[in-house]
Amino acid sequence: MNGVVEAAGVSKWYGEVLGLNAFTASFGKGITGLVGPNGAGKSTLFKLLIGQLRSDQGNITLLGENPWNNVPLKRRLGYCPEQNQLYGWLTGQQFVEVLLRLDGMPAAKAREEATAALKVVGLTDAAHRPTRGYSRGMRQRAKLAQALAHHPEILILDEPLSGADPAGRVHILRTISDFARDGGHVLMSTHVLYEIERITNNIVLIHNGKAIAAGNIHAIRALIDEHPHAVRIDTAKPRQLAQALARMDHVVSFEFPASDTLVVRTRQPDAFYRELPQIVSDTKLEVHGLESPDDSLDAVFRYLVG
Amino acid sequence: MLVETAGLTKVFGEVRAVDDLTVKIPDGAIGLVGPNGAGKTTFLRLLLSLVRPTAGTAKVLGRDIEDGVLVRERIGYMPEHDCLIPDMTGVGLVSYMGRISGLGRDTAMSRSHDVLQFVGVEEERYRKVAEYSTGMKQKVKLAQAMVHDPELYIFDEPTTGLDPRGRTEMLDLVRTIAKSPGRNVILSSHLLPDVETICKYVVILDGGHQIAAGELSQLLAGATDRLRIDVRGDREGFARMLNEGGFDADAGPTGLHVARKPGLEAAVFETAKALGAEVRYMGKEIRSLEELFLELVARTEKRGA
Amino acid sequence: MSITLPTYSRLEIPLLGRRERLWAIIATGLRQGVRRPAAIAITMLGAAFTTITSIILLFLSFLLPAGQGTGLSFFAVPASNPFVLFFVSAMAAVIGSGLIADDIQSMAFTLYLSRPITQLDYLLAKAAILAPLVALVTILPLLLTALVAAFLGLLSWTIALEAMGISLVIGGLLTLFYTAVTLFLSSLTRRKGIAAAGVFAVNFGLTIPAAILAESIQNPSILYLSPWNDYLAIANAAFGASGAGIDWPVALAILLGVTVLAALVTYVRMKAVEVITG
Amino acid sequence: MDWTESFRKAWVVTDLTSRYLLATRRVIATALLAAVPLILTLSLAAARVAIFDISLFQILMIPLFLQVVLIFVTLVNATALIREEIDDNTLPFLLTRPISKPALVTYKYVGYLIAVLVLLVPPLILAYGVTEAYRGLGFTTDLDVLWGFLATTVLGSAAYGALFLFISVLIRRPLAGGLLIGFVWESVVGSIPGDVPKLSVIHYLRTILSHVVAIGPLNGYAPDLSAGVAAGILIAFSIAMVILSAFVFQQMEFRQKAG
Repeated sequence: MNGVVEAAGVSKWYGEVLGLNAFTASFGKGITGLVGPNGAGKSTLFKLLIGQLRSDQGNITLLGENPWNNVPLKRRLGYCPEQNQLYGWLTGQQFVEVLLRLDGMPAAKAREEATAALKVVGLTDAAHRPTRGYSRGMRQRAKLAQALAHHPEILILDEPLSGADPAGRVHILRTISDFARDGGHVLMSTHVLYEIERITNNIVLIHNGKAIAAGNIHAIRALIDEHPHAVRIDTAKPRQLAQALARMDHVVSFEFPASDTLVVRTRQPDAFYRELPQIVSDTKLEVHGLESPDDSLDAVFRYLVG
Repeated sequence: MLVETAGLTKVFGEVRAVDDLTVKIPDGAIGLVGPNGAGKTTFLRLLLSLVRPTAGTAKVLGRDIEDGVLVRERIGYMPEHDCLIPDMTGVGLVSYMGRISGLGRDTAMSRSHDVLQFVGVEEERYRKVAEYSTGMKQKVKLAQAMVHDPELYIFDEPTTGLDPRGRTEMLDLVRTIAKSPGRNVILSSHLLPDVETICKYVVILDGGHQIAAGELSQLLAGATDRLRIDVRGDREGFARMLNEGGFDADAGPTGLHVARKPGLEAAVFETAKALGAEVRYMGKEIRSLEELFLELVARTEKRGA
Repeated sequence: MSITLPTYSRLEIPLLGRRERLWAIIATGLRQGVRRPAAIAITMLGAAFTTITSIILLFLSFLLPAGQGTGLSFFAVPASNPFVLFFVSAMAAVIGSGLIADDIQSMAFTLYLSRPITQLDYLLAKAAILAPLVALVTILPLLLTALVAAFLGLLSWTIALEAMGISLVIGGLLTLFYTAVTLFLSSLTRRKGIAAAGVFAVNFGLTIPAAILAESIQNPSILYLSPWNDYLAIANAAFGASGAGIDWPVALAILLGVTVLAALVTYVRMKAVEVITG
Repeated sequence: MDWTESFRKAWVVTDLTSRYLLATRRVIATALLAAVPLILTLSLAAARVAIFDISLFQILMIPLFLQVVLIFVTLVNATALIREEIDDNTLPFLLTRPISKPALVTYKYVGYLIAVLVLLVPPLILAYGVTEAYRGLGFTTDLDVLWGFLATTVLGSAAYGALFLFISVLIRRPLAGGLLIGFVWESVVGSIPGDVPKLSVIHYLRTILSHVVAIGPLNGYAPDLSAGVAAGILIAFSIAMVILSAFVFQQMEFRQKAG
């Protein structure tokens, strides 16, 4: 039981509509990004993990426990739903405070912890305004505040970045990384792929209710062998460089899109990057630009799901 | 001139959502960006004359916003939030909206099928909107904005909530519209890479004021004299060796930043070979709209706070 | 599924005027409103039930020897058919309560606002959706009864036509009242259920207690509180039948006053709905 | 789970619910409706109605208060407990807290009871006071009438509230269902001869009133049933409905909206 989340053959149907289909995965240490197209089953997985849905088949555990109607487990998790409706009549401070007192916390301590949580997410100045008037970005922060105020072991965040402006996203991402740095686990779904790459390389790719890939982005990228790794090199002498690089057996093909550009495709990117400095300095070929356009989550997503 | 405003102001209670805004926005694809609560949505509502300005005037496509009906005849608005009538079919809803914009019953029906085909809603158009996926709903929202072929499209966060594939499809559609002659687009979005790929001209709002505006290319002509390097391995050692080699290098959160000097590139690979480190990226310090945005917003926050 | 991007086609025809745009809302609203099974049932049942009971009343009053007046005043009886009150409330609750509330709940209101129409157009169109349906119960039965009476020779054509004229006026008044009140309640909340409950409260909450009260304290002036009793007073007066204890000018003033007030408040509230935040 | 903690949670949910029902804009409508008895008695007094006395008070209050005001106020408030939170998507915030679903339903029901009684009882007492004062009688002359109405209000709120709570947990459109049961079933069943009335709440309320009030329109309404037994039945019914609601809520799954 190493993973924070253990799922074995989990299926969930809403009538004929697919929720999850024999979903099997073990993940959750540190920050895990859950990515997949709309309707792939992300929200269904979250609802199973927080015990608001019951799996039709297979079993799923969070922190080693069965989440369905499991009251003590709720103390160890913080959930941030995707939709944006809050208790409009409560102010930000009251909203977090009331939910904290539902953890059994005395009023004074709850007020203190709520104020602290709101400070962490940067909502202090709007704390005393009713949430009815909050913008989408402020609602995201209020939801995050109520999720982490009781210092849970794991944060389950459904699209925490959607609707937040760039400054807001930076702030939310920093809050999440700090939480993980202090030993907490974070499971977050998102569509803003280039944002999540900033704080984690650990992803689970879900599609049609199945986990089709789980682990480090770059490791997964390397495994996609029918799309060998592309590396774009800006150099004055692309052809000579190609000859030099051809020595490596894992190099599959070369392309010369422009007179000063070489695109190399390799099956083993790590080996390629390890040997490249050696070759460039020995051949004294002038290389003034190096980029790997498809070593990203976006590319992984496109190749596996696109 | 697409939009001209003079001292445009809108106050809700004590919140000055739009504060004495005087802008001149040219035709074409315009990006409208700004932090939450910067006044973007209020500004768009003023242009659509859905709300009366507290002070100041504005002209959209040469028409004064006082006469709301005339202005709205030539605008297609795609709201940010969910706004479709759940128990109507896709084609029914789009043709209905076309008729309310002044199309005849048959013209609206034929246009409805045209635009739904254009946005890629195939046979789902005959199902009720309540059963649509988020992506499909966004496409129908776009279709209802296109049905009466307006001159100005106002898109409020068109790609929010879409998965990467949906986002690419939506951006392709918006780009095609922006490119078609005589059609203007105001794209308001938090996802700045989207704005970068589509818009030529950008207006940045904050606190109801315009803090920057101009051609995207000029705004982003950042420092080309610095190089960014992604090193996997001993980063500090790498920076130290470069500095010893007479280069000015510092290790920042987003990788090494080194001032450009002749022979730098060769030195980089020499150092990598010496330390057995890997060079994963080497290229000019790309200034994205996001970096510019965060800089500007931080500067106004310092001034404002 | 790749996107095949046909060239973006242009539309070179002039837009139609606001009258056609309004008509689009009315026509589509009627089709959408009546498409729901509950709405069809209520409308059909209401129109049929009230018409049949009126015609039965017609026969009863003519077959009995000394029936209530054989002339115009006979029509006061079908006009005060209690089923009209029940079915008008049911239709207003089932069809009318969602007219604006649903648009606020689904935020489709923003789409209407972003089209080249004014908020007044929107409200007039919504009223024009509910009014004809309510008229099926408040006006149609009376007209049909008059026609049947004339064809069967129970009444002279002149009286029948006069009765139809009066029916149009008083039926129209009742229709306007319920349309305005229902739209007002529908614009108050995004929860259609509560608007429907409000319609029931206005009708049954006022009519039944006012009747009990007036009868138990023998003071008819309480009846002014109940819109249904106001309508009855006007109908009886219009058809020359014996009044129900309250004089019709005051009743008319109350009904018209509430109708205009409801319409005005709805319009002002709708204008104020500037900020619909997502 | 020690007692202080569970008491603290009970207090928070009850307080949150009653404050929502009493402190937000929705209270304008319900308070106005609950004040109908007071408005009525005041206008009768102002109009100097000659025969306005405690017996007229009862003649009016039984159909108007017990069969219209009580049902509306309990229905609108009871459906807000669970169904509105489901429709507003705010339930996940409560469900991810360490509090069991049955406890949540029970504490919300208690909050509802407090709110409804705060809305209904004061205007009722004042209306009674106005009636007595208008007649120049002391407040305590017809205390039995007051006790009768207070008892039926409390038991009625409990029973109707529990019933409407159960309906709102069971079906998606509880207001429609509640209106049907509250108005059509309760009034129709009440007037059918034989044992049928025993299936309606109003029957037991009338029984209690007929026993508690010395002289009133309902005297001798249901001789075979004592007030105590009727009250017992209503209390048992309320508890049963709350337990049923808690059980159904416990099994309910909350899928997210489509898309």
